Amino acid sequence: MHMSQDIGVWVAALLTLGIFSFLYRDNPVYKFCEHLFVGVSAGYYVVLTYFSSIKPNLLVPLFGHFVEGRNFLLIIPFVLSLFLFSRFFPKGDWLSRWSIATILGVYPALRITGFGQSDLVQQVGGSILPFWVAGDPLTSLNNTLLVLGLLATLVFFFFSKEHEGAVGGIAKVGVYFLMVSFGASYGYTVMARVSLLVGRVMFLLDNWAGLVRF
Amino acid sequence: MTVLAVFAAEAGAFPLEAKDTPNDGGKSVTLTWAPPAEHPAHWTLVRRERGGAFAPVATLDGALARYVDEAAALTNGASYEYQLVADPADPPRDSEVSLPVVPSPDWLDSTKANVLVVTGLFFIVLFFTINQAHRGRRWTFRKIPGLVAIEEAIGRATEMGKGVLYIPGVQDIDDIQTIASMILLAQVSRLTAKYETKLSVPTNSPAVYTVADEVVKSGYQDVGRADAYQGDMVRYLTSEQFAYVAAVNGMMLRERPAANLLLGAFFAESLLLAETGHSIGAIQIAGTANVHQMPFFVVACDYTLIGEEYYAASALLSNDALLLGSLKAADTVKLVLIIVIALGCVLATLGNPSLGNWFSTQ
Amino acid sequence: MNLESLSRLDRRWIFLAVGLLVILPLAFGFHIAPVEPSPRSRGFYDAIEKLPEGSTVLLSGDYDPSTIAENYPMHLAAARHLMRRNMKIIALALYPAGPPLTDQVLHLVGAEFGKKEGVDYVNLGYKTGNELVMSSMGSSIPRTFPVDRRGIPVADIPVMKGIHNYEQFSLLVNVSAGFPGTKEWVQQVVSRYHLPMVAGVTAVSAPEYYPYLQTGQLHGLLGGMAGAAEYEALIERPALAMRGMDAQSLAHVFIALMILLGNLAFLGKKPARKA
Amino acid sequence: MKREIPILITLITGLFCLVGFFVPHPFVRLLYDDIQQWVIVIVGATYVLGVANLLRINMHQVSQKSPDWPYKIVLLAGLLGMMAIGFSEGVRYADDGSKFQWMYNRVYSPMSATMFALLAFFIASAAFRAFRIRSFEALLLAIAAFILMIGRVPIGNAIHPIIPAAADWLMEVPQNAAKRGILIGAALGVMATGIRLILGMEKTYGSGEGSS
Repeated sequence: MHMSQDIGVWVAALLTLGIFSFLYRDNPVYKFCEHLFVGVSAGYYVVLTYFSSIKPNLLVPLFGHFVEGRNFLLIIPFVLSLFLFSRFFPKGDWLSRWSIATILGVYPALRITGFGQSDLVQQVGGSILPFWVAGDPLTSLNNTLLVLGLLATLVFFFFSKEHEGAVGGIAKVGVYFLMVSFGASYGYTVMARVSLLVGRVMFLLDNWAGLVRF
Repeated sequence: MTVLAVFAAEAGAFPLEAKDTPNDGGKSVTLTWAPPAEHPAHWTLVRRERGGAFAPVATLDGALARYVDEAAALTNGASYEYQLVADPADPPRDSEVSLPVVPSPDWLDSTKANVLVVTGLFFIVLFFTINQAHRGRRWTFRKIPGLVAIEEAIGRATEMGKGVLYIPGVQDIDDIQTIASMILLAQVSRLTAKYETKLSVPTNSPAVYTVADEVVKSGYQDVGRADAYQGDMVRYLTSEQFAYVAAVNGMMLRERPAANLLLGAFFAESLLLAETGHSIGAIQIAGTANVHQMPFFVVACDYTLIGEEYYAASALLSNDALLLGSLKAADTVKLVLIIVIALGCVLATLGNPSLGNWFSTQ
Repeated sequence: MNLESLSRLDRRWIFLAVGLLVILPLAFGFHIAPVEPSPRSRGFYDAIEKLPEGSTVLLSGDYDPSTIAENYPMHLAAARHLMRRNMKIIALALYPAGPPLTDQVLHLVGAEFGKKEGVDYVNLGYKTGNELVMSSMGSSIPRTFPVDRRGIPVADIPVMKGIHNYEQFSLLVNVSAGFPGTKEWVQQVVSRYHLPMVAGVTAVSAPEYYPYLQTGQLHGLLGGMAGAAEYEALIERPALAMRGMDAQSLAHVFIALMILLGNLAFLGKKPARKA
Repeated sequence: MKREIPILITLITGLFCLVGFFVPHPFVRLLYDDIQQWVIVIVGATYVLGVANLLRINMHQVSQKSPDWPYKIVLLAGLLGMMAIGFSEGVRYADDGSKFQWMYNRVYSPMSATMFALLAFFIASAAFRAFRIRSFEALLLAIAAFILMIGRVPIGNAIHPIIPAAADWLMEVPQNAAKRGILIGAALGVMATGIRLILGMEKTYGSGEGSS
């Protein structure tokens, strides 16, 4: 057993244990770690954003290669980016709405076409399946269940009709399918959280305590 | 000898098909060919503008059968001819010269036609129903059990002389789930004002705090109980995720509310909040559109507004023409889709998959 | 101990049990059962296996250290599989804290297979904009990413020669922790530009991608650390994920038992209230 | 004017991006591509704005000696320290041996990875204390969860190969059907909200104070 000699590993291990101390209860060590984390990650974002977006996609083409291609048009995002900071001045914050307005136009448009194609049209296409596939009773059964489950779920999320009689019965089946899917999500979530713990324990046992090599 | 070489080239020549690349922005030609069985190591692709001389465009792997020429030098509307020249040149296996091709841009990407039709139809229905709703049209919608349960829970809190805790999720005010939560909060505050029940609303963002406080204040005014409104009903705790959870759990254990309403966008904190609420025996009603968190609410809460039910509940309470019109439009399209899928499946079973194919974009 | 008192158990005892169940198998390394690949992991493996050697692949590592335990092993295994088959890798990350992990994976595996940065692979790094970056790459990758993570202009990077947009890729391999990630790549790229895609995702998000599998929008899916372990088994290169599977198995059994016990304790306390 | 110009900007950028999906012609595409490039940069600027805001709020809290103010100093030190290291290293900040990467590997990364590892403990405790099977629906949920929890890890296969097979079937048929229903409903919701936003019909609920 060789405890690590590397100060960096010790820093990482102590911060890991500091966060785990929350399990006992909320305490000053945890609070210290949490605030340090928020601060460091915010500082990280600024540096990263400058070097990976603002410098190469705005400053260099705009001020270094102004006349190439359509680079001169980058004056528009340059001005809009400056406008964003107008909200630090009491009377100027209406300017920042112009910048926000460009964002508010682009993202909904991307989502309309993205969701429309892959989550609506494509999903409807994928659900149009034959109930009977010759020589393959299992696929036939699965196709039928998949389509019926989907239709029942859609009926559950149909709000224009009271859930009574036949509609109510179908909606109830829809709920059953939903519950199975939530159970699956539950199982997968358990798996995810346990994995993250396994990862941290591996770090502590291997890199820090030197007990095991993974 | 010369005669023989020419003859061999003629015999080995294979057709090269050049076409304007479909559904594109122009300046692009798609070339396809069937490479001869014994192809050379490389092809040199040459191109000439009609009447001009051939010049090399690219060196291609000998096994290729398709190439898209997108060179900046191409001009829309000009006419081009292509040829593949074998490299090494011996034995000669050059392709025929392609028929002339004219690259041009397209106005519509035909592979997206199904998306255009479905999206367009949905928006037409949407504008129609919103317009109807603006003119005062109101449709009947089904009861949402979780919504009925909220009133019962507040009633029970009143009987027990305990409070109601309202947690509006952990997203900022620009999130649509938080906005829906504010609509539900308006209704809840009117009820707690009417029943004279204590209401607590811990928030995790200053902006949500501002809006929530305004919503609660006007809720109390709406039912003529402005006097019962207190400034500390809505509080801003902290923006840090787990610190917020710890603080809210602390409130639950101290104040022991009879009803917990968890309505908004929740992430990993869902199970922590629902667990503590369950342990103090509160009636819990949850609503969120975050599918991952649904299971934790379903098992620990008395009622859960599932996904769209949550939005529908807020639309119904808001009496807002935009929201009601949108709800009706989504319902109408769902009904159409149910019919289309059922019909498509029947057709597919009978051996006609055309409806499914039309919807397919892969 | 009767059931009544069981229901009032301090939860920190449960915390302790979970901790021990994870630490002990890792510390003493006993072995419960071998890893059996599922059809979805096999789909992931096959999609890479059937590409011609030397194809160009887009590798997007959209995760950060918070899900490192699930995503890093699959990222590593995918890089090994791709480099073993001599693929050219164009890598990027749309999570701000992702690029250093991509660097780590590519440098580690690149050294194993003697691949050179810039010639055999490149890390384009991060770009703000989430799914907008994906959409913008469809028009022009060099315009969206004028330089790589080290600030080298892409025009000077050999592996980027001839890369204009998604046309030049044979496959998109996505390692994803959530937003932006697999769902957005499917929406903005797979459906629109018809680029074949496989994804390795956190277990939390895995169930919501099943509809994309059935439609062929995804060709394979690794779900969480278990998915990563299955993939490690397929490429016959056991690593972190396979070694975590015993602890994972025990914790799952424990949590299942907790659900059962909790309900027994509850039954003992009072009659069930109707939902 | 103050009101109309932002609505007009949203309308124009939104329509270009919407139409650009269906129309490849350069008449639309040139500006469509430009707008996307611009917004990538503007989004970057909003990140910087967010951090500037964080800085302002925390400095204010420190100067006011509000509760927990010593922790806010920790936060500020982390933020400013990280920025100082990154900008002083310049473009080499991303190199493997840089101080900036040391901070990432030894400070940022371990804490980020541990935050959510806490949930493994909480999920076990919630399983015991707040997973109530009190209806048929909850029973279905529990059964599916059990099959998945056991069937997705090697121990399931060791007990009997039918368990992982059942888990696969469950994922591919019933769970898939329900998830697709949710997916289609959510798509309609996103599309309706999206078009209302682009056309300026959406009430911006408290948007003034929303992002400040």
